[in-house]
Amino acid sequence: MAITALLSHGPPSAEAELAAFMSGRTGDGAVVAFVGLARDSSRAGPVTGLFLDHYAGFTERSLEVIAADAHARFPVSDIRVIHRCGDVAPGEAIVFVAVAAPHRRAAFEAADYLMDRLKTEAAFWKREDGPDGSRWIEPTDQDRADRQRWSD
Amino acid sequence: MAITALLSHGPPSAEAELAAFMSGRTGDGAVVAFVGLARDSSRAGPVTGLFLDHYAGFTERSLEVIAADAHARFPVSDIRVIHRCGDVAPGEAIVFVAVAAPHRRAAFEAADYLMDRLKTEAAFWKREDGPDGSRWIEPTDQDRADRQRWSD
Amino acid sequence: MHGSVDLPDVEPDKVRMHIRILFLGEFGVRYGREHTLECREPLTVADLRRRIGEQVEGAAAILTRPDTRLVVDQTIVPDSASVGPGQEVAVLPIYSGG
Amino acid sequence: MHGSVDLPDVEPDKVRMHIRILFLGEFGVRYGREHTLECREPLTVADLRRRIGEQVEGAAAILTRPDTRLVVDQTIVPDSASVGPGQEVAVLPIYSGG
Repeated sequence: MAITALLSHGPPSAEAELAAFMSGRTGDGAVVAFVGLARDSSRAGPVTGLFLDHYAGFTERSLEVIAADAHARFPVSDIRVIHRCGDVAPGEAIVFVAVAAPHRRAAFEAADYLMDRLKTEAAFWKREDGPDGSRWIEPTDQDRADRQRWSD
Repeated sequence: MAITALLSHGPPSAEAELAAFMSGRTGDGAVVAFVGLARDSSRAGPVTGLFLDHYAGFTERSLEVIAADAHARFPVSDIRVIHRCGDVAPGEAIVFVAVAAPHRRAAFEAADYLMDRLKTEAAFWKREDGPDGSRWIEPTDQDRADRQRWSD
Repeated sequence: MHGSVDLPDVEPDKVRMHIRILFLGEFGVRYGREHTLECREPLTVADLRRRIGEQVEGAAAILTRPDTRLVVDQTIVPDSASVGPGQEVAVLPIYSGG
Repeated sequence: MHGSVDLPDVEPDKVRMHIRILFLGEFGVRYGREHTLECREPLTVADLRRRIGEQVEGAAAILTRPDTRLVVDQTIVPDSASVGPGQEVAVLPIYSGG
Protein backbone atom coordinates (compact mmCIF):
# COMPACT_ATOMS: atom_id res chain seq x y z
CA MET A 1 0.00 0.00 0.00
CA ALA A 2 1.48 3.32 -1.04
CA ILE A 3 0.01 6.77 -1.21
CA THR A 4 2.20 9.37 -2.81
CA ALA A 5 1.33 12.96 -3.60
CA LEU A 6 4.05 15.12 -5.07
CA LEU A 7 4.52 18.61 -6.35
CA SER A 8 6.45 18.76 -9.60
CA HIS A 9 8.20 21.78 -11.07
CA GLY A 10 8.25 20.28 -14.56
CA PRO A 11 5.74 18.31 -16.60
CA PRO A 12 5.02 14.88 -15.10
CA SER A 13 5.79 12.09 -17.55
CA ALA A 14 2.43 10.35 -17.65
CA GLU A 15 3.75 7.34 -19.54
CA ALA A 16 6.73 6.76 -17.26
CA GLU A 17 4.52 7.23 -14.22
CA LEU A 18 1.94 4.77 -15.53
CA ALA A 19 4.59 2.19 -16.36
CA ALA A 20 6.13 2.45 -12.88
CA PHE A 21 2.72 2.35 -11.27
CA MET A 22 1.72 -0.84 -13.09
CA SER A 23 5.04 -2.63 -12.73
CA GLY A 24 4.87 -5.89 -10.80
CA ARG A 25 1.23 -5.41 -9.95
CA THR A 26 -0.36 -8.87 -9.74
CA GLY A 27 -3.02 -8.45 -7.04
CA ASP A 28 -4.94 -5.58 -8.61
CA GLY A 29 -7.24 -5.93 -11.58
CA ALA A 30 -7.64 -2.25 -12.31
CA VAL A 31 -5.47 0.80 -12.84
CA VAL A 32 -7.13 4.11 -13.65
CA ALA A 33 -4.95 7.01 -14.72
CA PHE A 34 -6.06 10.57 -15.25
CA VAL A 35 -3.97 13.19 -16.99
CA GLY A 36 -5.06 16.80 -16.89
CA LEU A 37 -3.72 18.76 -19.83
CA ALA A 38 -3.40 22.48 -20.38
CA ARG A 39 -5.93 23.45 -23.03
CA ASP A 40 -5.26 25.97 -25.74
CA SER A 41 -8.55 27.73 -25.09
CA SER A 42 -11.01 28.39 -22.31
CA ARG A 43 -14.43 29.98 -22.11
CA ALA A 44 -12.60 33.32 -22.09
CA GLY A 45 -10.80 32.68 -25.39
CA PRO A 46 -7.42 31.42 -26.60
CA VAL A 47 -4.89 30.41 -23.96
CA THR A 48 -1.19 30.73 -24.70
CA GLY A 49 0.01 29.46 -21.33
CA LEU A 50 -0.75 28.90 -17.69
CA PHE A 51 1.04 29.83 -14.52
CA LEU A 52 0.27 27.86 -11.37
CA ASP A 53 1.31 29.69 -8.25
CA HIS A 54 1.79 27.62 -5.11
CA TYR A 55 2.77 28.04 -1.46
CA ALA A 56 5.79 25.82 -0.84
CA GLY A 57 5.05 23.19 1.79
CA PHE A 58 1.42 24.15 2.23
CA THR A 59 0.54 23.13 -1.31
CA GLU A 60 2.27 19.76 -0.95
CA ARG A 61 0.30 19.07 2.20
CA SER A 62 -2.98 19.92 0.47
CA LEU A 63 -2.16 17.24 -2.11
CA GLU A 64 -1.23 14.73 0.58
CA VAL A 65 -4.48 15.29 2.48
CA ILE A 66 -6.59 14.77 -0.64
CA ALA A 67 -4.73 11.55 -1.54
CA ALA A 68 -5.06 10.22 2.02
CA ASP A 69 -8.78 11.03 2.07
CA ALA A 70 -9.28 9.12 -1.17
CA HIS A 71 -7.44 6.13 0.23
CA ALA A 72 -9.56 6.18 3.38
CA ARG A 73 -12.77 6.42 1.40
CA PHE A 74 -12.38 3.77 -1.31
CA PRO A 75 -11.11 0.17 -1.31
CA VAL A 76 -8.03 0.90 -3.36
CA SER A 77 -4.45 -0.31 -3.07
CA ASP A 78 -2.24 2.52 -4.25
CA ILE A 79 -2.63 6.16 -5.17
CA ARG A 80 -0.18 8.41 -6.92
CA VAL A 81 -0.76 12.12 -7.46
CA ILE A 82 1.69 14.41 -9.21
CA HIS A 83 0.69 18.02 -9.59
CA ARG A 84 2.66 20.58 -11.40
CA CYS A 85 3.38 24.16 -10.48
CA GLY A 86 4.89 27.05 -12.42
CA ASP A 87 4.63 27.75 -16.13
CA VAL A 88 2.70 25.31 -18.31
CA ALA A 89 2.36 25.37 -22.09
CA PRO A 90 -0.82 24.22 -23.88
CA GLY A 91 -0.83 20.45 -24.37
CA GLU A 92 1.44 19.84 -21.39
CA ALA A 93 0.33 17.77 -18.43
CA ILE A 94 -0.72 19.64 -15.29
CA VAL A 95 -1.73 16.73 -13.13
CA PHE A 96 -1.27 12.97 -13.17
CA VAL A 97 -3.40 10.76 -10.96
CA ALA A 98 -3.23 6.97 -10.82
CA VAL A 99 -5.24 4.58 -8.69
CA ALA A 100 -4.88 0.82 -8.45
CA ALA A 101 -7.51 -1.44 -6.95
CA PRO A 102 -8.55 -5.07 -7.00
CA HIS A 103 -11.77 -4.06 -8.77
CA ARG A 104 -12.38 -1.34 -11.29
CA ARG A 105 -15.36 0.43 -9.74
CA ALA A 106 -13.33 1.60 -6.74
CA ALA A 107 -10.45 2.68 -8.98
CA PHE A 108 -12.73 4.79 -11.17
CA GLU A 109 -14.51 6.34 -8.23
CA ALA A 110 -11.31 7.17 -6.37
CA ALA A 111 -9.76 8.81 -9.45
CA ASP A 112 -12.92 10.80 -10.07
CA TYR A 113 -13.01 11.86 -6.42
CA LEU A 114 -9.34 12.81 -6.42
CA MET A 115 -9.80 15.08 -9.41
CA ASP A 116 -12.92 16.74 -7.98
CA ARG A 117 -11.05 17.45 -4.76
CA LEU A 118 -7.90 18.59 -6.56
CA LYS A 119 -9.85 21.01 -8.74
CA THR A 120 -11.31 22.77 -5.72
CA GLU A 121 -9.00 22.10 -2.77
CA ALA A 122 -5.47 21.77 -4.05
CA ALA A 123 -3.66 24.96 -3.00
CA PHE A 124 -2.88 26.42 -6.39
CA TRP A 125 -3.64 29.77 -7.93
CA LYS A 126 -3.88 29.64 -11.68
CA ARG A 127 -3.30 32.42 -14.15
CA GLU A 128 -4.34 31.99 -17.76
CA ASP A 129 -2.38 33.98 -20.29
CA GLY A 130 -3.90 34.87 -23.64
CA PRO A 131 -3.48 37.36 -26.45
CA ASP A 132 -5.71 39.83 -24.59
CA GLY A 133 -3.81 39.58 -21.31
CA SER A 134 -3.88 37.44 -18.22
CA ARG A 135 -6.68 36.45 -15.87
CA TRP A 136 -6.67 34.62 -12.55
CA ILE A 137 -9.02 31.67 -12.39
CA GLU A 138 -11.42 30.42 -9.75
CA PRO A 139 -13.10 27.02 -9.74
CA THR A 140 -16.11 26.93 -12.03
CA ASP A 141 -19.64 26.29 -10.85
CA GLN A 142 -19.25 22.87 -12.45
CA ASP A 143 -16.12 22.20 -10.39
CA ARG A 144 -18.00 23.12 -7.23
CA ALA A 145 -20.98 20.97 -8.18
CA ASP A 146 -18.64 18.04 -8.92
CA ARG A 147 -17.05 18.45 -5.52
CA GLN A 148 -20.47 18.51 -3.85
CA ARG A 149 -21.23 15.01 -5.15
CA TRP A 150 -18.86 13.59 -2.53
CA SER A 151 -20.14 15.50 0.48
CA ASP A 152 -21.24 13.27 3.31
CA MET B 1 -11.88 12.73 -33.87
CA ALA B 2 -10.71 9.14 -33.85
CA ILE B 3 -12.27 6.00 -32.48
CA THR B 4 -10.08 2.95 -32.59
CA ALA B 5 -10.82 -0.48 -31.18
CA LEU B 6 -8.27 -3.19 -31.76
CA LEU B 7 -7.70 -6.81 -30.89
CA SER B 8 -4.18 -7.53 -29.76
CA HIS B 9 -2.47 -10.91 -29.64
CA GLY B 10 0.16 -9.70 -27.21
CA PRO B 11 0.09 -7.45 -24.16
CA PRO B 12 -0.82 -3.85 -25.00
CA SER B 13 1.88 -1.42 -23.91
CA ALA B 14 -0.17 0.88 -21.72
CA GLU B 15 2.60 3.46 -21.39
CA ALA B 16 3.32 3.64 -25.12
CA GLU B 17 -0.38 3.80 -25.87
CA LEU B 18 -0.91 6.58 -23.36
CA ALA B 19 2.03 8.57 -24.71
CA ALA B 20 0.76 8.28 -28.28
CA PHE B 21 -2.79 9.12 -27.20
CA MET B 22 -1.68 12.30 -25.40
CA SER B 23 0.77 13.47 -28.02
CA GLY B 24 -0.05 16.84 -29.56
CA ARG B 25 -3.34 17.08 -27.70
CA THR B 26 -4.00 20.78 -27.05
CA GLY B 27 -7.78 21.05 -27.23
CA ASP B 28 -8.64 18.47 -24.57
CA GLY B 29 -8.22 19.03 -20.86
CA ALA B 30 -8.71 15.43 -19.80
CA VAL B 31 -7.35 12.02 -20.65
CA VAL B 32 -8.59 9.02 -18.70
CA ALA B 33 -6.83 5.70 -19.17
CA PHE B 34 -7.91 2.38 -17.79
CA VAL B 35 -5.71 -0.70 -17.72
CA GLY B 36 -7.22 -4.04 -16.81
CA LEU B 37 -4.63 -6.41 -15.40
CA ALA B 38 -4.71 -10.16 -14.94
CA ARG B 39 -4.92 -10.84 -11.22
CA ASP B 40 -3.07 -13.64 -9.49
CA SER B 41 -6.19 -14.72 -7.65
CA SER B 42 -9.95 -14.74 -8.00
CA ARG B 43 -12.81 -15.65 -5.72
CA ALA B 44 -12.13 -19.26 -6.77
CA GLY B 45 -8.51 -19.19 -5.59
CA PRO B 46 -5.05 -18.64 -7.06
CA VAL B 47 -4.81 -17.92 -10.77
CA THR B 48 -1.70 -18.96 -12.68
CA GLY B 49 -2.87 -17.68 -16.06
CA LEU B 50 -5.78 -16.74 -18.27
CA PHE B 51 -6.78 -17.76 -21.75
CA LEU B 52 -9.08 -15.45 -23.69
CA ASP B 53 -10.76 -17.22 -26.57
CA HIS B 54 -12.15 -15.05 -29.34
CA TYR B 55 -13.97 -15.36 -32.66
CA ALA B 56 -11.81 -13.69 -35.29
CA GLY B 57 -13.61 -10.80 -36.95
CA PHE B 58 -16.70 -11.03 -34.77
CA THR B 59 -14.76 -10.14 -31.63
CA GLU B 60 -13.15 -7.12 -33.29
CA ARG B 61 -16.56 -5.87 -34.34
CA SER B 62 -17.91 -6.23 -30.83
CA LEU B 63 -15.11 -3.94 -29.64
CA GLU B 64 -15.79 -1.44 -32.42
CA VAL B 65 -19.51 -1.27 -31.62
CA ILE B 66 -18.84 -0.61 -27.94
CA ALA B 67 -16.32 2.14 -28.74
CA ALA B 68 -18.69 3.76 -31.25
CA ASP B 69 -21.55 3.64 -28.74
CA ALA B 70 -19.40 5.38 -26.14
CA HIS B 71 -18.48 8.08 -28.61
CA ALA B 72 -22.12 8.62 -29.52
CA ARG B 73 -23.15 8.83 -25.88
CA PHE B 74 -20.57 11.17 -24.33
CA PRO B 75 -19.01 14.49 -25.44
CA VAL B 76 -15.54 13.05 -25.93
CA SER B 77 -12.94 13.62 -28.64
CA ASP B 78 -11.09 10.36 -29.04
CA ILE B 79 -11.40 6.79 -27.85
CA ARG B 80 -8.86 4.01 -28.04
CA VAL B 81 -9.60 0.44 -26.98
CA ILE B 82 -7.06 -2.36 -27.17
CA HIS B 83 -8.20 -5.76 -25.96
CA ARG B 84 -6.01 -8.75 -25.77
CA CYS B 85 -6.77 -12.35 -26.69
CA GLY B 86 -4.89 -15.58 -26.08
CA ASP B 87 -2.74 -16.48 -23.11
CA VAL B 88 -2.21 -13.89 -20.38
CA ALA B 89 0.07 -14.17 -17.34
CA PRO B 90 -0.82 -12.59 -13.97
CA GLY B 91 0.19 -8.93 -13.86
CA GLU B 92 -0.08 -8.51 -17.63
CA ALA B 93 -2.48 -6.08 -19.21
CA ILE B 94 -5.67 -7.49 -20.69
CA VAL B 95 -7.34 -4.31 -21.83
CA PHE B 96 -6.30 -0.70 -22.35
CA VAL B 97 -8.91 2.01 -22.73
CA ALA B 98 -8.19 5.70 -23.21
CA VAL B 99 -10.64 8.56 -23.60
CA ALA B 100 -9.85 12.21 -24.29
CA ALA B 101 -12.35 14.99 -23.79
CA PRO B 102 -12.41 18.75 -23.33
CA HIS B 103 -13.73 18.22 -19.79
CA ARG B 104 -12.96 15.48 -17.32
CA ARG B 105 -16.49 14.39 -16.35
CA ALA B 106 -17.23 13.09 -19.86
CA ALA B 107 -13.85 11.36 -20.05
CA PHE B 108 -14.41 9.55 -16.74
CA GLU B 109 -17.94 8.54 -17.63
CA ALA B 110 -17.04 7.29 -21.08
CA ALA B 111 -14.15 5.18 -19.74
CA ASP B 112 -16.37 3.76 -17.01
CA TYR B 113 -19.08 2.99 -19.57
CA LEU B 114 -16.59 1.40 -21.97
CA MET B 115 -15.33 -0.96 -19.28
CA ASP B 116 -18.83 -1.92 -18.15
CA ARG B 117 -19.78 -2.73 -21.73
CA LEU B 118 -16.51 -4.55 -22.43
CA LYS B 119 -16.88 -6.72 -19.33
CA THR B 120 -20.27 -7.98 -20.47
CA GLU B 121 -20.48 -7.52 -24.24
CA ALA B 122 -17.01 -7.92 -25.69
CA ALA B 123 -17.00 -11.29 -27.45
CA PHE B 124 -14.43 -13.11 -25.34
CA TRP B 125 -14.56 -16.36 -23.48
CA LYS B 126 -12.19 -16.47 -20.55
CA ARG B 127 -10.63 -19.49 -18.93
CA GLU B 128 -8.87 -19.12 -15.60
CA ASP B 129 -6.12 -21.61 -14.90
CA GLY B 130 -5.13 -22.43 -11.35
CA PRO B 131 -3.36 -25.16 -9.40
CA ASP B 132 -6.64 -27.06 -9.12
CA GLY B 133 -7.46 -26.92 -12.81
CA SER B 134 -9.21 -24.58 -15.20
CA ARG B 135 -12.61 -22.94 -15.13
CA TRP B 136 -14.50 -20.92 -17.70
CA ILE B 137 -15.78 -17.60 -16.46
CA GLU B 138 -19.04 -15.73 -16.88
CA PRO B 139 -19.64 -12.09 -15.98
CA THR B 140 -20.26 -11.62 -12.28
CA ASP B 141 -23.48 -10.26 -10.83
CA GLN B 142 -21.50 -7.08 -10.15
CA ASP B 143 -20.51 -6.87 -13.83
CA ARG B 144 -24.18 -7.21 -14.83
CA ALA B 145 -25.27 -4.62 -12.28
CA ASP B 146 -22.57 -2.22 -13.50
CA ARG B 147 -23.78 -2.67 -17.07
CA GLN B 148 -27.36 -1.99 -16.01
CA ARG B 149 -26.40 1.48 -14.79
CA TRP B 150 -26.18 2.64 -18.39
CA SER B 151 -29.49 1.23 -19.61
CA ASP B 152 -31.73 3.82 -21.12
CA MET C 1 -17.03 -39.14 -52.96
CA HIS C 2 -19.83 -37.00 -54.39
CA GLY C 3 -23.09 -37.18 -52.47
CA SER C 4 -24.32 -40.52 -51.25
CA VAL C 5 -26.41 -43.22 -52.90
CA ASP C 6 -29.62 -42.46 -51.07
CA LEU C 7 -29.79 -38.87 -52.30
CA PRO C 8 -31.94 -38.27 -55.34
CA ASP C 9 -29.69 -37.44 -58.30
CA VAL C 10 -32.33 -35.15 -59.84
CA GLU C 11 -31.25 -32.31 -57.53
CA PRO C 12 -27.45 -32.49 -57.55
CA ASP C 13 -26.98 -28.93 -56.24
CA LYS C 14 -28.48 -29.86 -52.94
CA VAL C 15 -26.06 -32.69 -52.39
CA ARG C 16 -23.12 -30.45 -51.58
CA MET C 17 -24.77 -28.13 -49.05
CA HIS C 18 -22.37 -27.74 -46.20
CA ILE C 19 -22.66 -25.43 -43.24
CA ARG C 20 -19.56 -24.81 -41.19
CA ILE C 21 -20.19 -24.97 -37.45
CA LEU C 22 -17.83 -23.40 -34.89
CA PHE C 23 -18.02 -23.87 -31.16
CA LEU C 24 -16.38 -21.07 -29.17
CA GLY C 25 -14.92 -20.95 -25.68
CA GLU C 26 -15.79 -23.78 -23.35
CA PHE C 27 -18.09 -25.28 -26.02
CA GLY C 28 -15.10 -25.71 -28.33
CA VAL C 29 -13.22 -27.63 -25.69
CA ARG C 30 -16.21 -29.83 -24.86
CA TYR C 31 -17.58 -30.55 -28.32
CA GLY C 32 -14.72 -29.86 -30.72
CA ARG C 33 -13.97 -26.50 -32.26
CA GLU C 34 -15.22 -27.11 -35.79
CA HIS C 35 -17.85 -29.30 -37.43
CA THR C 36 -19.48 -29.56 -40.82
CA LEU C 37 -23.20 -30.03 -41.13
CA GLU C 38 -24.64 -31.40 -44.33
CA CYS C 39 -28.16 -30.54 -45.29
CA ARG C 40 -30.34 -30.69 -48.40
CA GLU C 41 -32.13 -27.38 -48.05
CA PRO C 42 -31.89 -24.10 -46.22
CA LEU C 43 -32.58 -24.33 -42.53
CA THR C 44 -33.66 -21.78 -39.97
CA VAL C 45 -31.43 -21.04 -37.00
CA ALA C 46 -34.02 -22.83 -34.85
CA ASP C 47 -33.69 -25.90 -37.10
CA LEU C 48 -29.93 -25.67 -36.75
CA ARG C 49 -30.10 -25.71 -32.98
CA ARG C 50 -31.86 -29.05 -33.23
CA ARG C 51 -29.75 -30.48 -36.07
CA ILE C 52 -26.43 -29.56 -34.44
CA GLY C 53 -27.67 -30.99 -31.17
CA GLU C 54 -28.44 -34.26 -32.97
CA GLN C 55 -25.14 -34.44 -34.76
CA VAL C 56 -22.72 -33.28 -32.03
CA GLU C 57 -22.65 -35.65 -29.12
CA GLY C 58 -23.62 -33.98 -25.86
CA ALA C 59 -24.30 -30.56 -27.37
CA ALA C 60 -28.11 -30.74 -27.41
CA ALA C 61 -28.42 -29.37 -23.88
CA ILE C 62 -26.42 -26.21 -24.53
CA LEU C 63 -28.12 -25.58 -27.88
CA THR C 64 -31.55 -25.28 -26.29
CA ARG C 65 -30.34 -22.73 -23.74
CA PRO C 66 -31.56 -19.21 -24.56
CA ASP C 67 -28.19 -17.72 -23.56
CA THR C 68 -26.38 -19.84 -26.16
CA ARG C 69 -26.22 -17.60 -29.20
CA LEU C 70 -25.90 -18.72 -32.79
CA VAL C 71 -24.44 -16.19 -35.19
CA VAL C 72 -24.52 -16.64 -38.94
CA ASP C 73 -21.58 -15.37 -40.98
CA GLN C 74 -20.61 -13.34 -37.91
CA THR C 75 -23.98 -11.63 -37.68
CA ILE C 76 -26.38 -11.96 -34.78
CA VAL C 77 -29.68 -13.13 -36.27
CA PRO C 78 -33.04 -14.25 -34.86
CA ASP C 79 -33.84 -17.95 -34.59
CA SER C 80 -36.21 -17.54 -37.54
CA ALA C 81 -33.38 -16.53 -39.90
CA SER C 82 -32.47 -18.83 -42.75
CA VAL C 83 -29.05 -20.41 -43.18
CA GLY C 84 -27.85 -21.73 -46.49
CA PRO C 85 -24.92 -23.62 -47.97
CA GLY C 86 -21.45 -22.19 -47.49
CA GLN C 87 -22.42 -20.16 -44.49
CA GLU C 88 -20.70 -20.29 -41.16
CA VAL C 89 -22.59 -20.68 -37.92
CA ALA C 90 -20.87 -20.04 -34.61
CA VAL C 91 -22.25 -21.33 -31.35
CA LEU C 92 -21.33 -18.84 -28.63
CA PRO C 93 -21.37 -19.37 -24.89
CA ILE C 94 -22.27 -16.34 -22.84
CA TYR C 95 -19.44 -13.81 -23.12
CA SER C 96 -17.12 -13.73 -20.18
CA GLY C 97 -15.90 -10.20 -20.71
CA GLY C 98 -12.25 -9.38 -20.79
CA MET D 1 18.18 50.96 13.31
CA HIS D 2 16.88 49.20 16.43
CA GLY D 3 13.29 49.97 17.28
CA SER D 4 12.12 53.53 16.97
CA VAL D 5 12.17 56.49 19.33
CA ASP D 6 8.51 56.39 20.27
CA LEU D 7 8.68 52.82 21.61
CA PRO D 8 9.06 52.48 25.38
CA ASP D 9 12.51 51.15 26.16
CA VAL D 10 11.29 49.30 29.28
CA GLU D 11 10.03 46.41 27.15
CA PRO D 12 12.83 45.90 24.63
CA ASP D 13 11.72 42.35 23.65
CA LYS D 14 8.57 43.69 22.14
CA VAL D 15 10.42 46.04 19.85
CA ARG D 16 11.62 43.34 17.53
CA MET D 17 8.32 41.54 16.94
CA HIS D 18 8.05 40.85 13.26
CA ILE D 19 5.45 38.82 11.45
CA ARG D 20 6.19 37.76 7.89
CA ILE D 21 3.26 38.29 5.55
CA LEU D 22 2.95 36.50 2.20
CA PHE D 23 0.39 37.23 -0.48
CA LEU D 24 -0.26 34.33 -2.83
CA GLY D 25 -1.60 34.16 -6.38
CA GLU D 26 -3.27 37.27 -7.72
CA PHE D 27 -2.86 38.97 -4.33
CA GLY D 28 0.93 38.69 -4.67
CA VAL D 29 0.84 40.42 -8.02
CA ARG D 30 -1.46 43.18 -6.79
CA TYR D 31 0.01 43.93 -3.37
CA GLY D 32 3.54 42.52 -3.49
CA ARG D 33 4.51 38.99 -2.57
CA GLU D 34 6.09 39.60 0.81
CA HIS D 35 5.71 42.13 3.65
CA THR D 36 6.84 42.44 7.23
CA LEU D 37 4.47 43.55 9.90
CA GLU D 38 5.82 44.99 13.12
CA CYS D 39 3.79 44.72 16.25
CA ARG D 40 4.33 45.07 19.99
CA GLU D 41 2.24 42.19 21.19
CA PRO D 42 0.60 39.03 19.92
CA LEU D 43 -2.35 39.60 17.65
CA THR D 44 -5.30 37.47 16.66
CA VAL D 45 -5.84 36.55 13.03
CA ALA D 46 -8.81 38.91 13.06
CA ASP D 47 -6.51 41.71 14.28
CA LEU D 48 -4.08 40.83 11.50
CA ARG D 49 -6.73 41.14 8.83
CA ARG D 50 -7.24 44.72 9.95
CA ARG D 51 -3.56 45.55 10.51
CA ILE D 52 -2.42 44.15 7.17
CA GLY D 53 -5.26 46.02 5.48
CA GLU D 54 -4.03 49.24 7.07
CA GLN D 55 -0.40 48.67 6.15
CA VAL D 56 -0.72 47.29 2.62
CA GLU D 57 -2.20 49.79 0.26
CA GLY D 58 -5.39 48.55 -1.37
CA ALA D 59 -5.48 45.23 0.46
CA ALA D 60 -8.15 46.10 3.01
CA ALA D 61 -11.00 45.02 0.72
CA ILE D 62 -9.69 41.53 0.10
CA LEU D 63 -8.77 40.99 3.76
CA THR D 64 -12.35 41.41 4.90
CA ARG D 65 -13.65 38.88 2.39
CA PRO D 66 -14.61 35.58 4.06
CA ASP D 67 -13.15 33.58 1.17
CA THR D 68 -9.70 35.14 1.72
CA ARG D 69 -7.96 32.70 4.03
CA LEU D 70 -5.12 33.50 6.39
CA VAL D 71 -2.90 30.59 7.36
CA VAL D 72 -0.36 30.81 10.16
CA ASP D 73 2.89 28.89 9.77
CA GLN D 74 1.17 26.92 7.02
CA THR D 75 -1.71 25.88 9.22
CA ILE D 76 -5.33 26.86 8.68
CA VAL D 77 -6.49 28.49 11.90
CA PRO D 78 -9.64 30.30 13.03
CA ASP D 79 -9.73 34.10 13.09
CA SER D 80 -9.51 33.93 16.90
CA ALA D 81 -6.09 32.26 16.82
CA SER D 82 -3.11 34.17 18.14
CA VAL D 83 -0.08 35.09 16.05
CA GLY D 84 3.25 35.93 17.62
CA PRO D 85 6.69 37.13 16.58
CA GLY D 86 8.61 35.13 14.00
CA GLN D 87 5.53 33.52 12.60
CA GLU D 88 4.54 33.54 8.96
CA VAL D 89 1.07 34.48 7.82
CA ALA D 90 -0.03 33.76 4.27
CA VAL D 91 -2.98 35.50 2.69
CA LEU D 92 -4.60 33.07 0.24
CA PRO D 93 -7.03 33.86 -2.53
CA ILE D 94 -9.62 31.19 -3.23
CA TYR D 95 -7.85 28.16 -4.73
CA SER D 96 -8.18 27.87 -8.46
CA GLY D 97 -7.58 24.15 -8.62
CA GLY D 98 -5.05 22.63 -10.95
